[in-house]
Amino acid sequence: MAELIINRDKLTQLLHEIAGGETEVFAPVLKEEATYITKISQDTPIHYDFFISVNSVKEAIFPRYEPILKYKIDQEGVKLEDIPPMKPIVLFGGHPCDAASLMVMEKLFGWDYNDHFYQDRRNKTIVITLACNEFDKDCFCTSLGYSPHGEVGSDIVLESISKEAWKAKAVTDRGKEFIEKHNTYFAASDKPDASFKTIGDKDIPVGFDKDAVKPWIKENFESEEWQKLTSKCWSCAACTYVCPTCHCFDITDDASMWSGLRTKNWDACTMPIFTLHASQHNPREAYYQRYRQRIAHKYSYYVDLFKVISCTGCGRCSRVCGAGMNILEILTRISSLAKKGGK
Amino acid sequence: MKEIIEKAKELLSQGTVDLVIGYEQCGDKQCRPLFVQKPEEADKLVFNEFCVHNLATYLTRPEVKQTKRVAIVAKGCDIRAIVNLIIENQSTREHVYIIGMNCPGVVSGKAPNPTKPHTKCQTCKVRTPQMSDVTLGPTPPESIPMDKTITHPDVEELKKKTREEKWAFWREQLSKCIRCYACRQACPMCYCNRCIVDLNTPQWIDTRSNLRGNLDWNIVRAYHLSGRCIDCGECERVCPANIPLMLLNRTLQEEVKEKFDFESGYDLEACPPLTVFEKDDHENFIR
Amino acid sequence: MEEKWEPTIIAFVCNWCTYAGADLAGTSRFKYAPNVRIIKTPCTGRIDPMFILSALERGADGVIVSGCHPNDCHYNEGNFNARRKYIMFRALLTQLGVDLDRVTFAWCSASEGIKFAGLVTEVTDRIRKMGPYTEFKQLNQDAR
Amino acid sequence: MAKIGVFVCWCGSNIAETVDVKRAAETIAKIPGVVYSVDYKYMCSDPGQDMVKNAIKEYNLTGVVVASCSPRMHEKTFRKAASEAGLNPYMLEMANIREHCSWVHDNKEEATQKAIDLIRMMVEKVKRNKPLQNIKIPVTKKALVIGGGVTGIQAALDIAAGGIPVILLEREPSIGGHMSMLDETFPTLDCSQCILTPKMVEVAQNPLVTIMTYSELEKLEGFIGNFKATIKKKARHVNVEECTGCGTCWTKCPTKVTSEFEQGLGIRKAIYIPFPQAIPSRPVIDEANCMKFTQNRCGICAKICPKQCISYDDKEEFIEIEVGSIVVATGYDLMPTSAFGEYGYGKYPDVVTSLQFERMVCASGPTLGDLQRPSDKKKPKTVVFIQCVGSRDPEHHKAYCSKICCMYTAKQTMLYRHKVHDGNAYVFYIDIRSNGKNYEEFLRRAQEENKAQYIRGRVSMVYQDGPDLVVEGADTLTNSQVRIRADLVVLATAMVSPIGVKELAQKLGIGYDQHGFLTEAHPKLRPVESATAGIFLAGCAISPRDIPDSVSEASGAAAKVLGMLSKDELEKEGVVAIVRECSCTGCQNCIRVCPFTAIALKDIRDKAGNLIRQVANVNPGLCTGCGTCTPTCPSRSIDLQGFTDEEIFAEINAMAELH
Amino acid sequence: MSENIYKPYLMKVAEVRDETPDIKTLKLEFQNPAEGETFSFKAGQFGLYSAFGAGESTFCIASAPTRKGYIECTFRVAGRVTSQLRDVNPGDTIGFRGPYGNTFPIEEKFFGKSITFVAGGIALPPVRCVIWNVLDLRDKFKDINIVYGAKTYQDLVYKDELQQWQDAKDINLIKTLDPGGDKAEYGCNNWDGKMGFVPTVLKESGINGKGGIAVLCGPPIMIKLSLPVLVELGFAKEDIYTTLENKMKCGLGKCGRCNVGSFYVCKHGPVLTAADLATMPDEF
Repeated sequence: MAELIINRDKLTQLLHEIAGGETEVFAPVLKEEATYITKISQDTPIHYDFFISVNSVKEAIFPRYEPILKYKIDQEGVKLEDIPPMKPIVLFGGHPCDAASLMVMEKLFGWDYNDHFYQDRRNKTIVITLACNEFDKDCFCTSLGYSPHGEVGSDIVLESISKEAWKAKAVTDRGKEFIEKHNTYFAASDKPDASFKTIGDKDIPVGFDKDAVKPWIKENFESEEWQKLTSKCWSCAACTYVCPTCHCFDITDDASMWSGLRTKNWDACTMPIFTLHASQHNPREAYYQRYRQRIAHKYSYYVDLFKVISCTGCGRCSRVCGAGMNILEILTRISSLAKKGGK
Repeated sequence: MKEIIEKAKELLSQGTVDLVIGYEQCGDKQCRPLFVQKPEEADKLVFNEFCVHNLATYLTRPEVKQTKRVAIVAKGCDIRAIVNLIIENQSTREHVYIIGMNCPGVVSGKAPNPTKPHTKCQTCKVRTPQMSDVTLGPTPPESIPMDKTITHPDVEELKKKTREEKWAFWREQLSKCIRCYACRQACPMCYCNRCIVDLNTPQWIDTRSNLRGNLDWNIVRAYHLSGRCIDCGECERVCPANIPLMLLNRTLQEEVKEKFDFESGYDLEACPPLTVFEKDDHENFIR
Repeated sequence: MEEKWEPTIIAFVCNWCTYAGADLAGTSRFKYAPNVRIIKTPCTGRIDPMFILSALERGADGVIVSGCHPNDCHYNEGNFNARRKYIMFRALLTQLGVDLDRVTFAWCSASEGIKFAGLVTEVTDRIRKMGPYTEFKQLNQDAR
Repeated sequence: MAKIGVFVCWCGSNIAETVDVKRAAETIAKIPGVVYSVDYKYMCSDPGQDMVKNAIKEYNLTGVVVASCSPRMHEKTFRKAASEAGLNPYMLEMANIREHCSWVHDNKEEATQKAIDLIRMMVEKVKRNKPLQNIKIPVTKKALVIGGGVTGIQAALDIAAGGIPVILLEREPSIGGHMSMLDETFPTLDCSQCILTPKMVEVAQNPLVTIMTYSELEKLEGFIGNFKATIKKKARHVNVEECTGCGTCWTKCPTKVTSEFEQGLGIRKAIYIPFPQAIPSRPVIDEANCMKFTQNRCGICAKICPKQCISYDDKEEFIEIEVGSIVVATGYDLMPTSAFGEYGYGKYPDVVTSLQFERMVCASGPTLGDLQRPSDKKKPKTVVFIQCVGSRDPEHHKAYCSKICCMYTAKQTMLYRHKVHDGNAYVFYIDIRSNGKNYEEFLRRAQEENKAQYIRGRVSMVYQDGPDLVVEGADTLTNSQVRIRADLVVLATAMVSPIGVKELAQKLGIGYDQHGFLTEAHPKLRPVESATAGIFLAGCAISPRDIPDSVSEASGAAAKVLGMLSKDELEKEGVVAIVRECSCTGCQNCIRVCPFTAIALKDIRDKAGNLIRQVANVNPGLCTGCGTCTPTCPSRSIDLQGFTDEEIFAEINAMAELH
Repeated sequence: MSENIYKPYLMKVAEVRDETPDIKTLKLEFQNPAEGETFSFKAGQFGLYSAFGAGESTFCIASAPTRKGYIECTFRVAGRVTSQLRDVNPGDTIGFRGPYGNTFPIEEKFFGKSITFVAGGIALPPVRCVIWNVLDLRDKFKDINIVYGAKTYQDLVYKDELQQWQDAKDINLIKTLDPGGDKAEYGCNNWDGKMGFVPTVLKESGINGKGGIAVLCGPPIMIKLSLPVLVELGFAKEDIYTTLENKMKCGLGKCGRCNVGSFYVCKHGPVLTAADLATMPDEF
């Protein structure tokens, strides 16, 4: 297939047109000086001049809360009601680190039991990724073997050729179909802007040895280093909620006398109540235990289970942390300890 | 800067305290909390206009409470939080060694590029900290303009809106809330070990981040802080959704000031205003 | 259900004054609008601002909060403490743009059966004119 | 699900006429958890109550809702019935569909719908109700009366008359209080000593009354029925048991001191009894003035005491007593007259207070009843009495009326005229308040028979002119300036709360107003009770009163004490607050708002005894179940049983239309 | 449309039994008998029980897989869901999702061996499921020992069954109460068991663990103290089985709550051996 080009105006038109139909469209939107990837309608302005969205793309496929069961109660008993099927989604505006996260997360939601809420939606999603033109000190995708131009998880990757236009690359058949279906929006070629600067893999330094992290965690679970590394953490869930791969959730009922709705809501291992038993026993009572769980789950446990690190190096958690916790710094420290054989 | 390091070393080596909570630099325009337990770790301590965090929030942690005594680097405004914690029986004056910092004001805006001067600094009455055990840093210049009233332009602007406009504004703002509770965890006054939002008997507050839950949560948070908020602005700073939380807090502070003539965090003998009353409290809204 | 819409009004009242006042309205046969549903608490001090919020969220179109006049509290101070809470809560709701015309506070003593009856009728008429509180009802919709 | 029974009452036609009770019962029967729902003509009748009892047994009901009249009418009735059938009485609630529904609405459809809603709300509440137990508190059958004036004496006598032992606590060396200082009393002009002394003797001789003079309350712990009081017995330096009150010591004592009892007009010794009829008639040594203590010399009293009762080494003692109930009768003081510069008090010796005047005319006073003015012992020919000195003066002094000044001033004009038949008595007043039995008549006698001249107006100043005092004031009735040359000026100064009462109130955990007067549990309906259960109030401790009011309140308080202590244990409703300790932060919000000081901090310690944290702790004996604490708690760690968050939430949710 | 893994079976409450003042046992039957016929589970598995309107709560299936047509669960009233479940009556509907988790390898590992059950307090239900499973196939096993203790007499669950096991000739039941647990105020008269904590009683039991299987369930402190005793008695760490009760929300290895180390207790557990436990972080 020939190289196809699409510019901002056309892309905006395309996304707006799709949003007017039965498909849900997620795209970057500017809200108070920050960019969020949210569901848009036909007339929502789409924001292109951003480095990275505050939230991750997971919100599109694994929403903050979603109904998983409806029921009616009367004296005869309980009647269960079905949840309507998921709508197709076009997910635009993530970077390669976002797209890669989908591949990480679907392993868990498909593990043994198929969580169709996630999986169906995932299968109905066209992922249109923006290759990176910028990075900052918190970015570390290269440390995990990903690339700012990576294709993992994307159906279509858009690479900037100028400030206004991208080269579209279909990564999957579904991506190809999508482009073909909407081919009127794509041009065969356009003038690339030679002065437009983008970044390459080498620009983002590899900060640590990803393979050294897991063994160190395994062997040094009780290390005092954990408390040092995580003493600042104040146990909110900002990091986990902006993380593209954090996937823990809670299930709650909300009911009136006659009917109820059971929903799946985001939850976070960093929050004190996450593991609190009804008996008041809390296996992860201390702040450092909870943050340790987050790191260990991503870099050790998940790897054991699914052979992939549950992190794509997007750096969002570091950017959002009010207490100044920096995951790259912590992993670098762990990796250097591992190299030195330190505890 | 040097004097903080020296003070921390002195306190730790003489055994006056077993923990110093201060700031370290973590970027050009960014600082973050630092826990120092050994004199030799104190060299990283700094103090400058990027030291925005209210470190008093760490005082209510079990591991900090368990220390023999803790030293804390505190701006005048942070000390207001310590005062409230003492009033509310969460700490004692004896347990906290306050390294008070003369403060010419801190920045606001999101890291890593905070630019604006913090609004709270424009109305600050405690640039020279009260009640500290030691006060460090150059005396703040008198020339900094200081507005004695505690009205804020953004609050005034919101007040001018019609009811429907306000509702639309907050609907939009609160729909962004993802319920990460960063506001709660960063707040020095939110020290409950079991927040009301984590209770389910009954479930007053929907834990889902839908509009109802978000509205409930933010109402309760602001309401529980009424008369207790010390205007540090941490909740707003740490909010990943950029919700202007201080708008609510400031409104309530102004109300407390106007109706009960009270400002929280200045007087160790004061009671939180919602735990006391005057028989002639304003009541023209009651029929 | 297709007939004319009628507002639902929930009243939180204290046991000693307003509840007794409502009893007196009954024994005196003062007629008032049938839209109110009374929830009894021992004292206005027990009436949590959360009750008001919950009631509105769960479908009430109007809320009445009522208890003993100042200095008349059976427990001396409950209404004074409550009044402070309401002052703050109202300030908060005002700023949020919640419709405070739907939340009515009134002191009503055990001897003021007539005041209670008038209050309920007046509030009901007012809320009926305002229509259902859709702003709050919409909060419950689970649109993504 | 719970098993709830619902009983809808017709109340004859009272309810059934406006509410379709059949439809209500049938609709309610469809609610999950309702296993039995009926309507009946008169639920409160015996057959109606039997229906409830039988259904509880037959259906094993876990909760009952009776939809009928106001709970004020029959909640007790039905709860008793439930209890008899083996159901915890707190598992029964009433839905008020008569007073709140059928009697106030006309439209049957609307009323029926409302009744159904009301019942449904109660059903939902009852589902969440928890069985509660009434709280039983054992009582110590002993009372403490604080204050040994006429009020305290009367209270002690009345309590003892009911067979309950009493401790009568007085901080002065003798009981008797202010009344013992008075000459004659209005409106009967009977001699104060003559009527008080027999009472003092009676109380001293009563085997059930223990009098502790020269003693103060140091500390109070515990709660209703179970107080533990620590009493500080100040060092008297006289062995009270051995002493016979022979008087040798105070006769021989060389140190003369201004007498407090004589209001500074007379003298006493450093070892003294305050007045001849003092009870106990045992002296005390005034350490501040005795040379043995100030200069370590003299020691005469110890040498001459025939029974060797004097011990200079006495130390104050602390005694713990357990009592079930307390009466506070701490009385009053006069406002310190230093406050009234414009009247020349302190500057001019012939400006005196009303209480000094009492001593000046009293037969047992320093002049043995011969009226002399202090400066030159001259018999005063003209006396000006000024009323409302410090009272009714919100700008400068006290806003309140001291209540008795009008009457005693009238009395004092009479006493004066009885001593000086041709004397002139002028009274400056603002208003005259004479609203007691025979008071107005008494006042007229003062004006008409005793020629007291009443001038309506305030005195602007008093100054000395030669030997005389000049009183300048305004007569607001004639709108003219008045100037009177007087030999003596008597100030009717305001009654105030005595020094130390605020501190005492804090020890007792009872309320006081801005003037230091103690606060009643309810100003109209519970006038002799404090807000703290088991502590009662009487007399001028509450606000200015005259003797008859004080004495009747003393008897009222005594009746309350007797009523309380007549039982072996007190029983109160189980509707009290309860703390969930695991989430309580000990922030003290609930403690601050509790009107009854029923909440205190409790230490949580680990096994080694180290303090881990503090939490709130409710004393169910003191808690009245108002629930003010619950909404004040940010983490909802304190809840009011019987009206829990969950129960009220269920009521709200019963109206919900969520999905 | 794909199947909703969060959708529960609707169960009719067939029977409610009070075990102790705050522990109940529910016997549940499938509302749709067809579902009941296809349903099967193995010893050790658990499920999520819905109190509609309140939420879901996790307990093991306490009945034996050898007894078809119903399941039983035993739970202690602690939170919102269990409070609502406490109040159910026969005939009411509740929800059940399951069976989840792994199982005791009865056929694979237990057959032909002596089995020793050790349980404390509320932890008997998961063991009970295995006990009945084993007893129903009694001839496949050698000796059967049951050591069960509770704080007080009142806290003993399944009192009737304890009596049955005691009366059975081919079972060695050792029951014990913590010191002071036999007072009359706990409804106890003439206690015929032992007095003392489970680890102590176990130590004195004289059970020979060589080649045998141990099933151990109880509060964390009891497990901690009993493990070395079992090893001392001769049990191999690989032959000591226990079940973990971590907080769970989904039971399906999704919600992340029960994750400890590389284990999702809902998937890799709840049945784990002492050898497994030794490799896990101490966070359960």
